[in-house]
Amino acid sequence: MTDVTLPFVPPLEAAGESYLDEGHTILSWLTSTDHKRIAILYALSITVFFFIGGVAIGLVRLELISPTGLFLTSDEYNRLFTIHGIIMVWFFLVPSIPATMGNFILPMMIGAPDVAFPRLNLMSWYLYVGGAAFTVYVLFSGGVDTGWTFYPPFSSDYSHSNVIAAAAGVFIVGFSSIATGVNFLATIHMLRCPGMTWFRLPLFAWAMYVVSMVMVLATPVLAMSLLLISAQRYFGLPIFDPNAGGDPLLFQHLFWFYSHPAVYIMILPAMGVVSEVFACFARRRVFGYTFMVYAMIMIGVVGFMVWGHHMFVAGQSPLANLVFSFLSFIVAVPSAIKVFNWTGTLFRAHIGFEAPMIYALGFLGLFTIGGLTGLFLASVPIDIATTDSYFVVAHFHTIMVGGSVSAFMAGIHYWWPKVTGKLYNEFWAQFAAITMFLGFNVTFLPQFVMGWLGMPRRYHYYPDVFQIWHVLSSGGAVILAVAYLMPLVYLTWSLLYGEQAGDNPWHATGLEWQTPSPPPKTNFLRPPRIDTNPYEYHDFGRAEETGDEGRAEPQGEAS
Amino acid sequence: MSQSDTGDRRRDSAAAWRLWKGPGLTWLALVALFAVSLGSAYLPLGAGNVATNLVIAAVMIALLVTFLMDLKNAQTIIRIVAASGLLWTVFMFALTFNDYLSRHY
Amino acid sequence: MSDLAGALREPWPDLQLQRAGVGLGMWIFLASEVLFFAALFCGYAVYRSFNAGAFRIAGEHTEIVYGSINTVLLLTSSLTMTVALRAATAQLRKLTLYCLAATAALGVAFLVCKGLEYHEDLKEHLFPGPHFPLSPPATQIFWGFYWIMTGIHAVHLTGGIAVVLVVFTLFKRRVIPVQGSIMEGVAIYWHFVDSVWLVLYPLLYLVGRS
Amino acid sequence: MNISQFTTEASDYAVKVDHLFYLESVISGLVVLLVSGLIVVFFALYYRGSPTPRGLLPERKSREIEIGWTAVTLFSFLFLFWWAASDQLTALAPPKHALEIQVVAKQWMWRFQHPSGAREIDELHVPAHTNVRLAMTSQDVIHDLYLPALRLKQDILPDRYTYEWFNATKTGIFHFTCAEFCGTDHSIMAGSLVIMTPEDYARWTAAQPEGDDLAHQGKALFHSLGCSGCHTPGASVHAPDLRGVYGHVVHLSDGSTRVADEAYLRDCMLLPDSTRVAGFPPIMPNFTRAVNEGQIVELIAYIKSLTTDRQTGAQDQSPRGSP
Repeated sequence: MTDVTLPFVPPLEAAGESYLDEGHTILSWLTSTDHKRIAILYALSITVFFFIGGVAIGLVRLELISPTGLFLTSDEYNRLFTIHGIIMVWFFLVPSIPATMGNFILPMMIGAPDVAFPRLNLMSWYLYVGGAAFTVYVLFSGGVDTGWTFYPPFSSDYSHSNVIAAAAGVFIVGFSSIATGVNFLATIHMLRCPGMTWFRLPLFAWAMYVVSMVMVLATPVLAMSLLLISAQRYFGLPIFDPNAGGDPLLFQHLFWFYSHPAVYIMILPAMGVVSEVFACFARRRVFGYTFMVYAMIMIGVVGFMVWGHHMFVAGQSPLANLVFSFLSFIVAVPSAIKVFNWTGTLFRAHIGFEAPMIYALGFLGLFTIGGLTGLFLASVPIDIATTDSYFVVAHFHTIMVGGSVSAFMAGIHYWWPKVTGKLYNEFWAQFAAITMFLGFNVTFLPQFVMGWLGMPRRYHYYPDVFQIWHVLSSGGAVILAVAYLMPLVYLTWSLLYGEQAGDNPWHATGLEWQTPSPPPKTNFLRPPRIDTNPYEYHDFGRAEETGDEGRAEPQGEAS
Repeated sequence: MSQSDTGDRRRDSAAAWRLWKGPGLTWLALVALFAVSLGSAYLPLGAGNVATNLVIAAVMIALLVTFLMDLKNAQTIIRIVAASGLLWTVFMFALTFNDYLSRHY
Repeated sequence: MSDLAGALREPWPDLQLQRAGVGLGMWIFLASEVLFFAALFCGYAVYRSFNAGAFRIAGEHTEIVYGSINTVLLLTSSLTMTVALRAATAQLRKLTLYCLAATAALGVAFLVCKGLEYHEDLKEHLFPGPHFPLSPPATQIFWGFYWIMTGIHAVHLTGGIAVVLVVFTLFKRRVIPVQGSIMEGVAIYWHFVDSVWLVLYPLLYLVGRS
Repeated sequence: MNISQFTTEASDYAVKVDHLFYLESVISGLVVLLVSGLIVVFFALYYRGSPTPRGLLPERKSREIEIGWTAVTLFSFLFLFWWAASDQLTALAPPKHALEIQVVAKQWMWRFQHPSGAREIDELHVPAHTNVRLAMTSQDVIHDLYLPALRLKQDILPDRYTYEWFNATKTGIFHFTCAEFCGTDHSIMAGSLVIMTPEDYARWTAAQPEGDDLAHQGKALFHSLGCSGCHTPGASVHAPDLRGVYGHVVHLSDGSTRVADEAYLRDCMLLPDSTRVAGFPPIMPNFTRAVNEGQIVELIAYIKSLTTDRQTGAQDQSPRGSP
């Protein structure tokens, strides 16, 4: 086969144009196969859904101020928390970091001009929009009341709501994740620039690699379980119908085969982002880089074998409980290692307190709490006492909201200058970061307490002894809501009036910083190559201190 | 145009047989195995029927994947991908049956 | 030469790498598909191990003639697909086109057979519901799996026929050269759909025949 | 309502669960302190521009640290697993002699049937210092009987029995509620668990409205539904003798064997084809539409009584059948 080198690196005179200037019409955005533009499309759409999901839960928290409810019927309440779960899990958290920062940064980080299959990438966004359309339809056609877990026989035979449309939305958006996963795996395998060996990949790229693997192998099982539910509901095929000898627990097995790894789909990218941010603002190589890589791979693989800890009280066998409990303790080890390693990264560092770092520290604290409470739930007796209570609610929100959303914000702030070429207001960013951390704790620490005391989840009316905790939690939710709205304001302001950022405002290593901000369509002006390890900050940092920045050797030599 | 077509045809007939030979043999083997599988289903083997049929299916898929999908010449990474699909299926079966087979209701 | 360059897409630096990349991407997608069907097989296995008798009763009622004909059709289509791919690599344009056409035709024949079979099944009311003719109730689970498994397989096969036809047209109109990378992905996918059928066949048609 | 209705440790098992909870809380607290302490110290020492000297850590040393904390974490997690698992395993062994209460859950209420025949709705009276076993089933969707004071929770599935057992040590009125989302009124599908001294329980049972016990009600059903037409020793129809079936192994027509427990007897009524005893013709009708969950419970109680009565009497015949 003849080698034909595509001139994907344009002549220098044409290269000054950033990806933002490649066309200003809406159509030029909607048909663009540029990974950076698709990332922006994703970012806008998930933001919309984040706020829809947020409004839903805002109403729920308002309702929960009174033990007998304020303004909702029980059916409305059930629909609100269900739509909150569906939207936040599948339309915000799962695509959050991979589809936005992964899409934008990953190809640049490994020195590629684009992802492996740009048209597939665009298609994945359209699939997301298709799934989203179904969900919006569900929202306006009376909602769905099964909880985001769709357990039969309630979902298949008893619910009087729009289960099939909701399942179809999730089914379709699942294929968008699979497309993204296939794309990233092929990109990382085939398109690393010269010199970018596997163990020179930044940890964010590793996180994207592992998370893509999880998406590709787990999501189809969710698709199938939802298909079976819909087939039972629509055609009456009695797959999970106990009257015909079917077993509702089989659905739970299949559902959690996806939905437990899905938790890792949400948290692994966060780990990647935080590793980048810690290294940059501590100006130090991430402590134990190789251990961090193996820890992520292990989380990705063993994460598939622990799903049964969601079913300790569901009626599965005691032996299965024991096995899943053991594996759940094992999967906690690599997560603990990562927490220690991030802390270790601060040792002998040059720590700064910029906004991305505050968000990352918030992640570290909340992830630690979330991970430790995970140990409680891996212990069968405690799980029996606390499962389906607010303890579980608080636990997974601490990981998925406290952890993932903090890391998402850290990443947004860290790469904002790269994506937009503008600087944001540092004071407001720091203020929002601290508010978010405090608001989160005020919201969810009371939920841990009331969960342990015995407050079950998905309860519209509740015993009045828990009211104090619910009121505290709702108060925290107000703080949290303000903290989530603040970035919307100051980031928009930055977009309009922000200072020019320059190519590398953080003096970060990593290929994505060795190109103009905002980057040109082809990402690099000259073909990048790598001959150092990632995060060579120590020397870089020292050089900067002596005011001799020009001497420093950042990773890569593209300009 | 017509000249190149005749050239095409001559080359076709020469090379065609070589192309057909390998896949053709695999196809024969597959059809033979299919016949064995179908025939064995009518023998009263008890639980052996399922086992035989599934083993034959596994062999057929192995043949198909190795020779027709050309896994024998594929890069290591592609073999790893193919194997991981199977491995994850094993995870699913092993842990699901770990529950079902140890239940005593 | 320019023909080849036309087959190259961004962001790939050269055709060889692009071809390897498309192959890898397709294999990764198939790993995903394997898990999609694995969920179905896992459910089938669980129910069959607890309702062996009912599955035997239910399995006797599938149309083994149609099922067997379809197996041979699909095996043959895999043969023509492989030859098409090899012919494409060897730049034998005619043979490639013939084989692609044969593959699509065999696929369509499969779907026609499937349609006739569905017709027979429905005539016997073998669709789970209140008037289902078989008992015990777990036979309905078998037939539930029958409809879902064959239905999803048929959808996959329809997709396969569509892409084969697209490739056929592209080659025919010389929009892309026959040795372009797209062929590899299509072939792998086709064989995968065939492999799935090879599992479905014993699970649905060979049950309860002895 | 008082919070002690939830938090009281009303059994020895609950005390054990709490101990494990406190242990893990202390360990977690220490880890949080360690991590946040280190972060604070590092911030103080290594804030950008601070004069503290910073050398590079030798590769070998950092690998030792890494292996060290991996090992420590692994072993402490294994220790926790061992502790939790041993608690779980001791709680598993079901008691030999227990007061068995039948629980039927439906959208959105609880029905309890005591062996004495007493029934109650959304209220459960149990004696303290007695092994109590709840045999639970659902009429519609999945529910979950959550007994906070006993730290117990178990999903209740349609067409299947799940069990929960306890030996309460404290008397009083406690809360119980549904913990698995089951639809509109999920949140008010609750009631009170009344734990009484065994003497009070006996008095309470005696004071319940006059009614036959479960087995007697079952016997009446057994005749009114026509079961007795076939399943009596002298019947002309060839059907298994039910005396002595309960708890014994039966050989089925498909070659498998099953223990004739509640689940099996229930399947016999609802899925007669798959539970037919070897050597009998397939003439047992399907009772799915003829009986409800409560009646099934009564019939099973009657069939069980046939075994217990017989064991006290003649034991000459080996068990050989199913309904």
